[in-house]
Amino acid sequence: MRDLLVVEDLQQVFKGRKPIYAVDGVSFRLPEEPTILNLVGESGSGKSTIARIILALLRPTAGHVLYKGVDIFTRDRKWKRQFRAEAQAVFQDPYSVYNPVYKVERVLKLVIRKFGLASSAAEARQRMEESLRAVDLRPQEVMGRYPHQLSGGQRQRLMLARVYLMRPRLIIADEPVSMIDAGMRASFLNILLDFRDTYGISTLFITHDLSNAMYLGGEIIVLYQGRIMERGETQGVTKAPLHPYAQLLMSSVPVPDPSRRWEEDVTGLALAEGGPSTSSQRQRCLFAERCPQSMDVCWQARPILRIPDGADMAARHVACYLYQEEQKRG
Amino acid sequence: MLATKSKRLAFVAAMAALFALMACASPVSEPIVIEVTSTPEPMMPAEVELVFGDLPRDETFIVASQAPNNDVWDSFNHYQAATYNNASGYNQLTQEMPFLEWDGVIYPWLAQSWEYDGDGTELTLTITEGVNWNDGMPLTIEDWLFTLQYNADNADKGIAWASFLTDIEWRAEGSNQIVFTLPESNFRFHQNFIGHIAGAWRPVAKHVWEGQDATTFKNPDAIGSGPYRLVSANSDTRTVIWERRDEYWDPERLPAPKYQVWLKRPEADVAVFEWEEGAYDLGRIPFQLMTRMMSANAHIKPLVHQDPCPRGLIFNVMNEPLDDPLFRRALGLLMNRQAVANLANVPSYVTPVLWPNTGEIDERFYDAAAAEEFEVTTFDPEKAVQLLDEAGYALVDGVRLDKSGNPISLDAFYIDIGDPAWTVWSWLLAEQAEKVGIEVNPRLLDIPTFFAQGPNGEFDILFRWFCTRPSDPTAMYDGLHSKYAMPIGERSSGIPGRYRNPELDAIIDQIRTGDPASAATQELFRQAYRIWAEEQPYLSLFGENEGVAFNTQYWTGLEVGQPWVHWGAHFRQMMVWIVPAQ
Amino acid sequence: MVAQETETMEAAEVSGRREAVHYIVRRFGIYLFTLWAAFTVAFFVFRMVPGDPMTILLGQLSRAEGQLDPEEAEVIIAHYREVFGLDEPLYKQYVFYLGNSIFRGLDFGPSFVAYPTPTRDLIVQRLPWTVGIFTTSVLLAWIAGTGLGAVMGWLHQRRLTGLAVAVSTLLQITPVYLVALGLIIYVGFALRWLPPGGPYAAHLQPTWNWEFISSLLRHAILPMLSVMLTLGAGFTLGMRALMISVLGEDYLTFAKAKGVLPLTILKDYALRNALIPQVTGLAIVLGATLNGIFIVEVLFQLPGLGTLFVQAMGLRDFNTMQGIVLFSIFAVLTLTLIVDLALPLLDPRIRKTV
Amino acid sequence: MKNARILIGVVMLAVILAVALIGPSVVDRVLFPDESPTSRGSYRPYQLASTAHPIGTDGDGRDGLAVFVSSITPSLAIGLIAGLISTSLGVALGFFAGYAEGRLDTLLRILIDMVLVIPTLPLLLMLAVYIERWDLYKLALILGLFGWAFVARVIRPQVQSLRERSYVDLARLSGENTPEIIFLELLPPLLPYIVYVLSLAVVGAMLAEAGLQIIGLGAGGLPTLGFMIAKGFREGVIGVGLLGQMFLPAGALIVVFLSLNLINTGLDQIFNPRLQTTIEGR
Repeated sequence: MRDLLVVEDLQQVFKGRKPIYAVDGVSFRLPEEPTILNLVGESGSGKSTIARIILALLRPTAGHVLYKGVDIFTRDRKWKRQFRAEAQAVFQDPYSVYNPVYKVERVLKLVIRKFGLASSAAEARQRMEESLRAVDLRPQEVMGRYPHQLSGGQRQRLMLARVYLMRPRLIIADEPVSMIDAGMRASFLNILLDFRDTYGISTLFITHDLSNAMYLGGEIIVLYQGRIMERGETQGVTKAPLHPYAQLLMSSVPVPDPSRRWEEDVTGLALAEGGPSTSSQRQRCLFAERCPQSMDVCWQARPILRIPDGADMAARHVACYLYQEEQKRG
Repeated sequence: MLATKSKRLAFVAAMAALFALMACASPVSEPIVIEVTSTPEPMMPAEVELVFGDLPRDETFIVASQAPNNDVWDSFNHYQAATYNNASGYNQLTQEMPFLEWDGVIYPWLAQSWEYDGDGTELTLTITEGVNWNDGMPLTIEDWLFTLQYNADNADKGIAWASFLTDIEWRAEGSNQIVFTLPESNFRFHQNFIGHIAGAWRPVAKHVWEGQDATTFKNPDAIGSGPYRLVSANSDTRTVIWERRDEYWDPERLPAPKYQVWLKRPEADVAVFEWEEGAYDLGRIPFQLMTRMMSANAHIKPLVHQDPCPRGLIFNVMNEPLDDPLFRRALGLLMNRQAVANLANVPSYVTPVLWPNTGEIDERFYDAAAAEEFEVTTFDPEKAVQLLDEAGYALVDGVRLDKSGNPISLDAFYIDIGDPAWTVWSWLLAEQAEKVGIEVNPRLLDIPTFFAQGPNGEFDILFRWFCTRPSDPTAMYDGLHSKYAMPIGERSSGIPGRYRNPELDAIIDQIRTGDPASAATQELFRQAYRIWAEEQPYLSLFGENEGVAFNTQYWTGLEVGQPWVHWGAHFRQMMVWIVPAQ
Repeated sequence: MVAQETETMEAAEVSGRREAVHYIVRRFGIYLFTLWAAFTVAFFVFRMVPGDPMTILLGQLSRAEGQLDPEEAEVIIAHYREVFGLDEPLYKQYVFYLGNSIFRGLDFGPSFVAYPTPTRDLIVQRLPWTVGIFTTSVLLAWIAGTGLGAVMGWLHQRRLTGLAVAVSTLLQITPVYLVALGLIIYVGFALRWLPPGGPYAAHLQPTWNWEFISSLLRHAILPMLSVMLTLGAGFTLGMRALMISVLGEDYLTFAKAKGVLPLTILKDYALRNALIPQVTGLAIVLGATLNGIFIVEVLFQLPGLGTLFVQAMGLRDFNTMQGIVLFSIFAVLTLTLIVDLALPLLDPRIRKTV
Repeated sequence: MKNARILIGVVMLAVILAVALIGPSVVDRVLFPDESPTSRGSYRPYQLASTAHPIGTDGDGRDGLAVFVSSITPSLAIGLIAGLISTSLGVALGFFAGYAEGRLDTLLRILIDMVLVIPTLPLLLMLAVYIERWDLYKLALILGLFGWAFVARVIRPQVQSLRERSYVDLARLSGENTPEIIFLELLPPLLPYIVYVLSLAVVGAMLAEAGLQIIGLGAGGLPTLGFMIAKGFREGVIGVGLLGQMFLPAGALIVVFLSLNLINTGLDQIFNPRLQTTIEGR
């Protein structure tokens, strides 16, 4: 079966006085059928960088991103145009996503024009109104307004309207609900679920807020300092996290309620700038210094992401020596 | 928070310290102040240090001079071309050779006379005896011989009065004569070092200059022969104070002022008020301001004299159509000289020659018939049109074309020294030229650019002053010699119009060594004048009057009509006439 | 947005000292590079000007001395071309000049405006005048402007403040040379309260007595006033605007609501936050101020670098011109460097952004 | 309040423009119907003010008032052309630097800082000499070439902060290419600011031109207000008593600067109150 999106050994190093490993060897795939994949991690874990790479806004230092089997950084313009039409984004800040000099519906008009979504002005208008209604916005309340005249929730839903209009195959939603009111969140997330079920749109949902991921379900990937710590069914991972880091994360989430906000940095230990800055220093478990169960081996080699030993959790992967019997014994 | 606060304090303190440091380092600069300390043996008792403010006004003569940019206030070295000594008084208050002025009269000074032998190969110079330096030491023939040798030794160092000694031998005869032996007959040898309008060759004191580098020695005490000695020089205020020395060797010509103060006043506007208060006794100031000063202070009167250097235009004959004498004459006819002369600060006059004269043209060198025939001073646009038409410069659609069919366009360069006549000529010419279909672009250049582009021939028309020796217009023709017609872009040391004329070359070669007093040489001059008038490689425009202001409140004695120009080195001669007002 | 800021703060915390060293080294490297580049640009640019000192010299000689013998003229020119190194190819002149400047204690060669005084001596002699006026007037203007601006910002609703703002605006937009001309004409000529030009009375010698000092001060008032008026007006308006914007910030409203005394607010909150941009502003105006001071020097006939530069320009005295340009670049660059390095001390937030 | 500023500024500017545009022909036709008052040598130089010559005649024998009114247009033209040149250059470079990343940006920033720090006066003086055959456009070009660094320096951070906004990413996702992003997304929000910078550049150029003239090394003979002031100062018109020939041009310059400043601050307050502090700090 062909995968929709394949991310292979992605690496992104920002060069500087001190190199920053934003993304360090991340691989995952999204299947052909509509799914939701949650990307969770604290700030600095590289999740936004992954989003930008997948959207072809940023070229990775190493690794590949294949969309329907084709490298997204191809030179084929026609293909790229098609890719733009099929992979879309919803960004975190619903204000800065609008150019302040234009009226808000420009974001809709632009894609209609660029991707030829309507053959006449009337059709364009009709499609715009339709998409607005699809995300519970009343066209007359939104059209002709400037961004600062709308509420945060309205602006973010307008983004969804844009996505609706385009009917992409894939949405990369980068912290889409972190800056809108708690009350609006659930309805926003519902729209995403609805997109999946009704239109077959897959979502790569990026958040630092586990409660959102729990609400959405699907699969989850836990990132730490640019590396995947644990991966599996959201249900299973959140209920019984294996990796000490995942456990730390889960312990700080009281109840899976999207209307409550997960306090940021409960761990109080978020590390910025991707931790150690040379590749030799990074040949170990990066969580080791914070890990209550760390062993000598954690400091010596990098644990690989694999199915935990002695567990019958087939879909679960974890990068931790605790679940690698031979290491534990040795 | 505490840490940040202390850092902030540290920063503020550091900035404050920095500024304080800079402020402390800079209250007053250390100006170049020369206090003459070496007291020579036979001098008067040690003086109290004098400053300008303590000088009795009625015993002090104050000169407000103007100086070019290289005004040097701590170096009194007249060898150095780069050192301009006119503003400090050094050139005026120390002395030179016998003096031959434009009226032909010889004024003996440090030397008495010169004499050529019959064939012009030997010159005997008689020097004045009993002269002393302004530090009291005697000036003897030893100093003269030292000076000659010193000049010759430094000939390659670009010092003044050096190159004329090439291939020349000299010896002393007794205690007051020097005999020069010349390699070939030359009746003009003396003019190289005696006959300048200003800046003639002068001796230097052996006891001061011996062993000194002629290019860098500053002669800090301003030792020379003259009736004054240096008291102080201040580079900040550009003020030099001199004191009269009563043991001067020529008591008959001892000037009256006990002190002289020379200072530079760059901005005329500022000076006006000081003039009105009687701060200065003599100085150059624009005539328009002088009028105002005179109405405010009745003691101030203008001394007007002719500037010895008439003004004229040079045509670059390398550029078409300026290579055509007819075209050049047509331009001359378009030039309203009288209008320009009228605009000058002090009413000036139109002159048909380009050498110094005393108002009356020196007929010995001048061909009146040629001037008449070729209309060298006439303003006649109609005649100009006629000449242009005849010469084949067609007028098409109001534009006159040169012989290759291109519209004629000429750049006319000038500099602005604050005298309207120097700038307005080009505009008046442009106006007239436009009427006959020729484009003339007046272009104001700054002085350095002017001096660079002129000699390099990068111009069409150039405004310039013309200076030559008194009673001898050789230089006016010499500069037209073909040997100075360098390609454009190379510096020409003659008149930079690139003029070539074998006929004139032959005449010039004869004039150069001939005695200007002889009838044969004068005939050659008249021939040269005729060629010039017909060809007009340069145009004579006007001779200018110059005004200096003289404050008669404390000193009088200077009059209009005295033979000297009232500024620069001529002041040396005028000084003796100055008498106290009461 | 929130996340980003947290990142930044954390980063600054972690990499602290090493970052600072890196920053200083890097900033110093840029400083040296800029200095060199400016030096090179200045060198070649000045050599491209038409006219060279020698022809000017000849022009002067032929005016002052009447006709100059052409052969003698050639010798004179050849000599000075050698003295000033003008007969060498340009690149050799450059290498020589660069070498001399660095390794022989800023030996810029002989000057032509005051031959044979070396350019370095000449600059050193003129420097105190420029530096004196520059530092004093900039500093006074900055202090007065900042203070006045703070008060005007604090009391920005008063009617009198409106008038003061109008006057400051007028002064700020008036070019320094017009202010200088106005002062020369009105105070110097019409009222005759103060001398309209010159460093001190011409009859004085620099000695530390009262007569000299008072004369010096009297002569310094107008030039410094013209710089201070324009510059100070700029600082005043800048500080006022900063104050108003700082006063509008939420935390100040909060502080007021908490009942903190107005003066404490002024001192502890508003002033402190407005001062940093004001210091940056100081760094930015340095270069422009130097230009202004050069003009003021010329107008007031002060024997500083500006006057010297105009003199040197009039003679195409390359050595002196370059020396002055280099010095002023050096001064402005160094002051900017100092301000840049010092700013992070004032405000750690800047450390990351610079 | 804001509108009052703009109003006063516009009125002042309009008066100056009217004098500049209509003045010469009025002076020519009304005061001197039979003569050409700006032709050199027309009258006796340095005549004091009279009914025939309201502010006297200048040193070249021209009518002072006629010279004054005909000097305004060249001054304004120089300011405007130079301002446009430096603003467009500066905006282009500021955009380039702001949009470029990594080394190129660092290099451009160093370049901008360097140019900004070199005292322009000496270089301007030098160029004033270097240029052959001065005309208004050349002078404007030179002044324009010197003003870009300031513009680039203030534009660059603005561009940088704008391009960090998500809407630039969104525009790219919506299929816009780089030119479209620059011209449709980044430029429009900055336009009011660019206009503001432009007027600063205009004033800067006029100021520099007059300054050059006043220390005596300006463009030879170009009839600008600065030249009139400089010539008057050199020739001592105050001493002669021709005050009008000094105060009129100086006053005109100040009025132009003041009116532009008023319009500027007025516009600025309307469009972008936050930006004001960054500019005024200069």
